Amino acid sequence: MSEFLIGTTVVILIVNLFSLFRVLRADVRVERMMAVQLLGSGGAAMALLLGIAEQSEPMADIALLLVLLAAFSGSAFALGLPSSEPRASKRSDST
Amino acid sequence: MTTPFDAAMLLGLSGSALIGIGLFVIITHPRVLRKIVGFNLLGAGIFLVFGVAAKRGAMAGLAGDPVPQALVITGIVVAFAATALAIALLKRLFELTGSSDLAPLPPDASSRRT
Amino acid sequence: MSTLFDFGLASSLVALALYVGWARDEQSSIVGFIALGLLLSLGWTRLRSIDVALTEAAIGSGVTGLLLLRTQTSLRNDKPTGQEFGVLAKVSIGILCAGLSAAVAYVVLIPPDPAPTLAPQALGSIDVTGLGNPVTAVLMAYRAIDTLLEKVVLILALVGVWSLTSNSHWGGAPAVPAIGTPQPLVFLGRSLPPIGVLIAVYLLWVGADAPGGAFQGGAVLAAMWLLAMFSGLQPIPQTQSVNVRLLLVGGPVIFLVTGFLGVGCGAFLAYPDGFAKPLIIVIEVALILSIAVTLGMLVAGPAKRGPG
Amino acid sequence: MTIAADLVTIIAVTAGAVFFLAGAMGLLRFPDTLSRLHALSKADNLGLGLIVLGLLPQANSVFAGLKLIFIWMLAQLSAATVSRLIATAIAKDTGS
Repeated sequence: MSEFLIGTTVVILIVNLFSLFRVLRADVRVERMMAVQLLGSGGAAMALLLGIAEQSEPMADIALLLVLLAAFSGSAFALGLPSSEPRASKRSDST
Repeated sequence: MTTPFDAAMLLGLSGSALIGIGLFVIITHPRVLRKIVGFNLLGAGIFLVFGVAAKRGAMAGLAGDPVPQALVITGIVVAFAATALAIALLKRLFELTGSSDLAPLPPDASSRRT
Repeated sequence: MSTLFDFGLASSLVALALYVGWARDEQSSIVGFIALGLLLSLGWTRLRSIDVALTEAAIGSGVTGLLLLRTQTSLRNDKPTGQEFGVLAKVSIGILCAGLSAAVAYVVLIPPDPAPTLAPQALGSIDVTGLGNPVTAVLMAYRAIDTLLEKVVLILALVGVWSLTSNSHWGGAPAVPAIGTPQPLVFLGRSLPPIGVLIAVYLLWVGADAPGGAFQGGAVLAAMWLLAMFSGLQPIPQTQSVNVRLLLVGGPVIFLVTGFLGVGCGAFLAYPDGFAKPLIIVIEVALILSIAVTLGMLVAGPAKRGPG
Repeated sequence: MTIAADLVTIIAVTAGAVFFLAGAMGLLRFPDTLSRLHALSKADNLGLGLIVLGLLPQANSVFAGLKLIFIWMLAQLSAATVSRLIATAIAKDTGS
């Protein structure tokens, strides 16, 4: 069983790396933020699979944090996008 | 160390690669922000090598030597604090001079304030 | 099979690091760095250091990523004159760095036998502390002085950041780009923090016996606080606020007070017999709040508005 | 009983991995950013969901099982909102 789970983890890792490099080389800059989303869910899946395969319960906590922080970084990225920039700087000028 | 290629060795090798890449970026990249990112790469590499030492010190039923692990945890936090300070300095420099350049300022630039 | 996984992970770490160093624009480089942090966190689990993996995910990737992305936004109009090194200089620096990497790799490849370890010593007296997680025991008991000084370093860094405030803004609040926040972000700012706080408390709680602890929990707490602040749902506190300052020094002060009480039982930072675990938990609760506030204020930066 | 549980695990985990693969294919194949985003977030979430489903029979305790479900729900929440954030940003970027 654990061999099967680790094998699946390897598959997901390879698939994720392909997508990762596709997204990071994208022409549209916004698309690059998908990289973090990708590794959030893919990383969580890998952590969960490894955790069950190796009977290590705290691995689920890693998956939890990966998902949580992928969401966090996604919103951090959205905050710094050019479209929201002029409004933000207008505000700091007026104060 | 049952197989020649165990996790500790492979990740230790990528840790040492990260050290070299980080240092190269710090020295050569013209942008200060990228230098700060490079500093974080360098740090990550050093921490990984520490992690290898921790993994190899596994003994007495422990999965790893807890002392280097604890050191790395404090190290990550301190590296973050240093990054935050460096970034505050960089932003201040940018506010005062309108550029994040480390090149010496022309004499009139230091009197210009934003 | 797992060797294959380790190999894929290790090589993708190097590839991502190269991307981070050579990406054309800063934003891509930083996104690559955040992704690298997530992969690195998986790498730490392969080294059986779950505590470090949690810290790396929370601080190394999450909070540092936010800090770098914010900076990149505010430096957008920056045009460095870019005094690049010449090819020859770059090649020689490259050789130097490759040599350094090779030297470290040599050390990794040829480990001392038997590997040096302090694990038996760390385990030897863990029963006295009443803790089940050896890493927490090292952080809070055997090497408590390191942890205390690290908290002091964090506060010193914050003092450094705050000292860059311009005179007219001293004591005021750091600026946030809160206007024009997109609707989904407000939703995330509302729904994520309660979950995150729950996770932070859980990490602190299990930290005594399983991977987790004040640093990991504090970083998650800080991330959630920042999310609420940046989506405009929480006001950013003024740097002159007494509450903020009390929280900042609260952790180290309680740590120090327990330390000096320990002098009564033999040594600085010695915990009295039988009270080690409750004392450590009190310190950790104070630490988690103080770490969260310190990290949050470090990311928020110096005051950009006058006090009022 | 354990054989049945293992069978569920193998089927669901394999299906999850297939969905991850499908997401990557969509990412490589689809021409425009929005459909790529769609492919990625849908497939990854279904993939993670199926893997969670497959791992549930292997969980040691009720608490561990609940944590697995919680992780999946959190991933749903974050993927939905972050995809929307990215999509709005793309719409603004291209001016449509």
